[in-house]
Amino acid sequence: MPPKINLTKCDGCKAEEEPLCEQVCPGDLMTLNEDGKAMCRDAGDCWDCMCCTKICPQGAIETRLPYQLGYYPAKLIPRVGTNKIMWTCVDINGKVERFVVKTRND
Amino acid sequence: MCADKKLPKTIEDIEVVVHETDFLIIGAGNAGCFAAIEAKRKNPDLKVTLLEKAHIDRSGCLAAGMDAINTYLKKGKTIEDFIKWSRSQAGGLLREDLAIKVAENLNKPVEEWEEWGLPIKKDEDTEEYANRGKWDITIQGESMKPIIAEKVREYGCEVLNRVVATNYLTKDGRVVGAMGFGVRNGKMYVVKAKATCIATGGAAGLYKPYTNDGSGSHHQLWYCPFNTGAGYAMGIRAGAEMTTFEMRWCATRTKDFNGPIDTISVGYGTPMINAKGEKILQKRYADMGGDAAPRFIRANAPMEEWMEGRGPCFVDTREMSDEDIKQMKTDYLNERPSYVLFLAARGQDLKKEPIEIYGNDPYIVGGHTASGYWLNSEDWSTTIPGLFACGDVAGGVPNKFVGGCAAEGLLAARGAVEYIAKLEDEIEIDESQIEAEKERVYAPLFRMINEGEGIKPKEMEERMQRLMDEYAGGVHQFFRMNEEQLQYALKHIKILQDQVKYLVANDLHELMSAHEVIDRLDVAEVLIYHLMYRKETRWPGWQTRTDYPEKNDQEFDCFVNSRKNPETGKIEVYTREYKQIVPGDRLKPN
Amino acid sequence: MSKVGVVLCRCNSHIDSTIDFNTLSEKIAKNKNVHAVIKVNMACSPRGKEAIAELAAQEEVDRLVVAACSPLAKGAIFKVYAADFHMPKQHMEVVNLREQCAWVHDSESATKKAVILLKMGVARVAKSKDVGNWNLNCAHINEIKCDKCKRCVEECPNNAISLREKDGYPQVNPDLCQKCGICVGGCPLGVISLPEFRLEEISAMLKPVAKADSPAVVGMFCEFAYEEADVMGQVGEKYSPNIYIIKVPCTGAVNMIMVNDAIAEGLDGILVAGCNASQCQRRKGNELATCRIENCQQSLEEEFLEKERLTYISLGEGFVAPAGIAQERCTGCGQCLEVCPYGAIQVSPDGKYEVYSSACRGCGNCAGVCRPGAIELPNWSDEKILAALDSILAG
Amino acid sequence: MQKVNILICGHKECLGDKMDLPGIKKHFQKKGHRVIIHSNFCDEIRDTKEFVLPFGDSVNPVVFAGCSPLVMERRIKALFDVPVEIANIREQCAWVYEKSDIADKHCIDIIELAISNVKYTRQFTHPSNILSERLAKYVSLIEEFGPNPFKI
Repeated sequence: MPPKINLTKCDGCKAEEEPLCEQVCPGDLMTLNEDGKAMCRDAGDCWDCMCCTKICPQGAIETRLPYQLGYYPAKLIPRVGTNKIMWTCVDINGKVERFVVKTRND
Repeated sequence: MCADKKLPKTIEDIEVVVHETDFLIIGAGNAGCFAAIEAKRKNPDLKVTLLEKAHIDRSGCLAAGMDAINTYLKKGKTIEDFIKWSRSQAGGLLREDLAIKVAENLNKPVEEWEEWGLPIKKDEDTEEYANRGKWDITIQGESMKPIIAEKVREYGCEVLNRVVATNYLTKDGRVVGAMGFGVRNGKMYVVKAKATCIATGGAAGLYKPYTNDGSGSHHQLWYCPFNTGAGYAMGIRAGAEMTTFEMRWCATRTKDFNGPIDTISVGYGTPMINAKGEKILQKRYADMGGDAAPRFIRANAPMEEWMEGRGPCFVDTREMSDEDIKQMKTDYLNERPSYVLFLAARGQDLKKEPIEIYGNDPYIVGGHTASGYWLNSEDWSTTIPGLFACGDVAGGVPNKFVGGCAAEGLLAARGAVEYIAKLEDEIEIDESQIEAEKERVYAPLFRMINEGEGIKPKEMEERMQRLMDEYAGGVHQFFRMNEEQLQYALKHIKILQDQVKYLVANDLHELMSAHEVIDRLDVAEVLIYHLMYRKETRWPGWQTRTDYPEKNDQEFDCFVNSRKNPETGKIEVYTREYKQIVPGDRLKPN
Repeated sequence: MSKVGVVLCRCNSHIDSTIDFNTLSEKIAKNKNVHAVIKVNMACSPRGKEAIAELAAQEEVDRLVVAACSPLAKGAIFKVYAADFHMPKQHMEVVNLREQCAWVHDSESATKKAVILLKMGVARVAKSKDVGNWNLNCAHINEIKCDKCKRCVEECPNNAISLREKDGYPQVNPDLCQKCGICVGGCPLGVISLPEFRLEEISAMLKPVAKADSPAVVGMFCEFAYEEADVMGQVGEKYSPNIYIIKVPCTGAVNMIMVNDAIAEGLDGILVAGCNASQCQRRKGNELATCRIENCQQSLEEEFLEKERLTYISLGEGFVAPAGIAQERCTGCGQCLEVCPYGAIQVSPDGKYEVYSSACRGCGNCAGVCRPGAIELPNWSDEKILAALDSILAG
Repeated sequence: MQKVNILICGHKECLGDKMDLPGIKKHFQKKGHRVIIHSNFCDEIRDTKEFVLPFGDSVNPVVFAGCSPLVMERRIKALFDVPVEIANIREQCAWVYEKSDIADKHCIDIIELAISNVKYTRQFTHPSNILSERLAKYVSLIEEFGPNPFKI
């Protein structure tokens, strides 16, 4: 269930209090667990807006849909630049699609 | 989990932070941000404070981004054209006086946004914004919220992130600020302000989303699920006049994973078809304008097909070119990226399989329909002095969407700045209401500490959502309702409101959830009163009364308004007449 | 729109004998930011300076690009020019057409590459900001965009960044800041800049590279690695013209946002070159860089991209003659170990102090503090310096 | 005392006519050094190293009097099989003095200094710089991968 955190990649933003995902989550769902890694309070309350996935500097967060809605193992991975965002989308049959989208004017 | 450490254990533990400001804006979404910026522009000396439940960078409807501005006056389009179109889309009911002013300000915020860095698709030859349907322009709005958040900070506005507003501060029937609590630090916030503007979102989560069934995903909505109607609820509790709640926003959305469909149907002119492959709008609603039929028709059509046994329904993507499909997915990535993930998770090839569509759970959203505060078109003030409203909570102007809500931000700010200029007296507030609010707000925390058990916010939310869904015309009932069902719903809403005292919260996040459900209950109650009052069916789908299936212009060609009398606690419902300014048939776009 | 004046230096035909200046000036003149292009011989000479001054005097011209030798050679002098012309130093960019182009490629590919290198330079100055108004000459944090995540506070090797009491924003202590850019590289939102190193500039430089023949590879070289790239030109070692090298203060200053920009622009490879593990003068700059890169490589693989498209190489294969310790004179006081900025002094199992030669950069700090004078730099012996003094006094 | 081969690059464009190079040449020849004045060293340095053989005798060290070490130090040192010192008579002499007599005097001092230094200077060892191989390897690897799939 979304969001899924890669605990080896996540460094809790080296922050004693709020990692970036916790700061941006519009639903106040992200927080740090006992070992200072990001965790989602209640996956059922996630909107799948992907804000945390996009802002994570470690690329440690994956947005995974509830299985009841979408099959395994589809992936949508953002990569954020200064004024562009790249998306890599892999469907359940392994078909890879790539997108580059402008996010800000130069 | 630093939050727990900050958890107050007793009423004395609670630290009260008092802010004094000139202009308080509750909700730092699109409308709130533009209100803040406009206020600073009108008077740079004003202290402007924004109260935001989440973080201004990613909050409200635009948190995930946006792929289009649905209301932009392009070359050759007049304000009159816009009013006529919007009026007909809303089944002939809107505040023309307000709508005209909104239309006058529609383009400015969009153009400013572009100047500040928002990429907008341009037509190569004309250098105009590239069209997408009559009133839409395509944007690449993934970062539009961060962009405007930066501007708000640049203009020197004070932003209080992670503070949940719970009630207005009042003084002799006038709003003089607001109270709330910090989700991160557990402190109580009291913000005294010369003028206050409510700019929060609409009310999602009153009804059960069908995607909730057996998936446990509560927030599988297309509208921001964290918009819980707090702005409405605070107004209701303070005795503000509300309008047209019965005009619910039930939209056609992609099935199983709520995504917008205008992106496809308007963006790429793909037809809506039923299981038999018939083009629904042309075949059954030609008399209502076919593809240009009013929104509620378009919203309800697929559900009608299901009822008639012609479901499932689709938007037919099979004729789209590969480029268009790629472009469409890009649009989704800008507004609701996870929908692209969903398509991948279904392994769906849009050239072979069309996208399935279905109705979604009803929302109360002033940005789309006319539900919200009853406003004075002079200055966007509500019926309570000192309180202004803009965006989703402001009533009377349907089809505002992003551009319109931003425009309202400008209008409300101008009204407020003038109001502040006229004030001379210093605000004196009596501490008793702060004490009372403190007890009300933190009760669920202390109940957990003292009693150790009670009702979890989610339990109450789920009960309310199923109740509303089954008895107040939710998606499982194909949006239909009758007097008896509504009475049943009202009875149980009142029971739930009485049960609120049993709510418990383990941490500050749960405390927020508790107040979200409390606010939703107050909105739901008023909604039911409105639905009961309009004994007709004016907008099939949005408001379908099986016991009054016809439209009744003699009695109901007017606004239905309500006010919760703060003294008696009774909800008074009455009508306000329709004032037509732009001539012509209100049901015809031209 | 900024108006850039471009100066092409012949360097006594060292450059223009390989690179076709006519094609070059023709191509670059088309650039919308370029106002004028002049050719001079020896831009570093008094006459060269006059010519450049004339160009800078044209009131449209507000930025300069000098295409000449390596910025490590005469770069400093050109920056002084900028000051003389009352131009913020950020508005003057030096493009390395000699050591890293004319001296290492054949005429045709050198000319091609020169065009791209020059476009990169122009793109950079066009984006450059006059930060003279920053009253401090140190890292600068844009508070409008800062999210207070505190990563910079954690990562700064000089503890130069702390949180401000009143509003919790990180603030840089100019007395401690070494302008290594490690905070620039670490900031998840890319809101930290150095006076002469800004994300926006680097991202702008990547666009022209994307237009180059593939494979188009951008190199982000720390100052020492950059010098080694120059050495290849000086000793006449040719190498592939497909690599376009950008000088960064330290590999720790390479922000993964830059890498993402490079990938978004369509570049085929990003090569980050820095020092050996112990050798980073900036302290843990290269360690942080390698961590960030390893992590980014993982993500690349998850995205079905070859992780080697982003690669870190560490250099420092001792192209300077290392210091040596005369064991018979060494008292083992350990002062050298203290002062060596590159961690090149090691204590052998049997307690001997030795120089780890490939880490030594011959700076001479150790020789300076060595009381018994046991440490010698091959080319800077005490005798040599004393003899030099004698000859000066004699003269 | 040790003889030194002094190689003076007298390129007009660099030094102008300020200094009396023949005079300077005589000055050092008197001291028993071997002095050659070259018209434009830059032109030839790009050719093979054979051309420097007449200047060096692979026994005595070489002093190159010309432009700043910043310009070509490593290139020049790589040419000779004997220790080399650079005497910067361009940037630090020709370009800074107006009067010829002062320039001449200072020029001689600079060369004297280089002569004193070169006695202690070690033979330049070709740096073990393997960067070029690694770059070649990397570029060919990327070539194998093919273009970046995000390229539009």
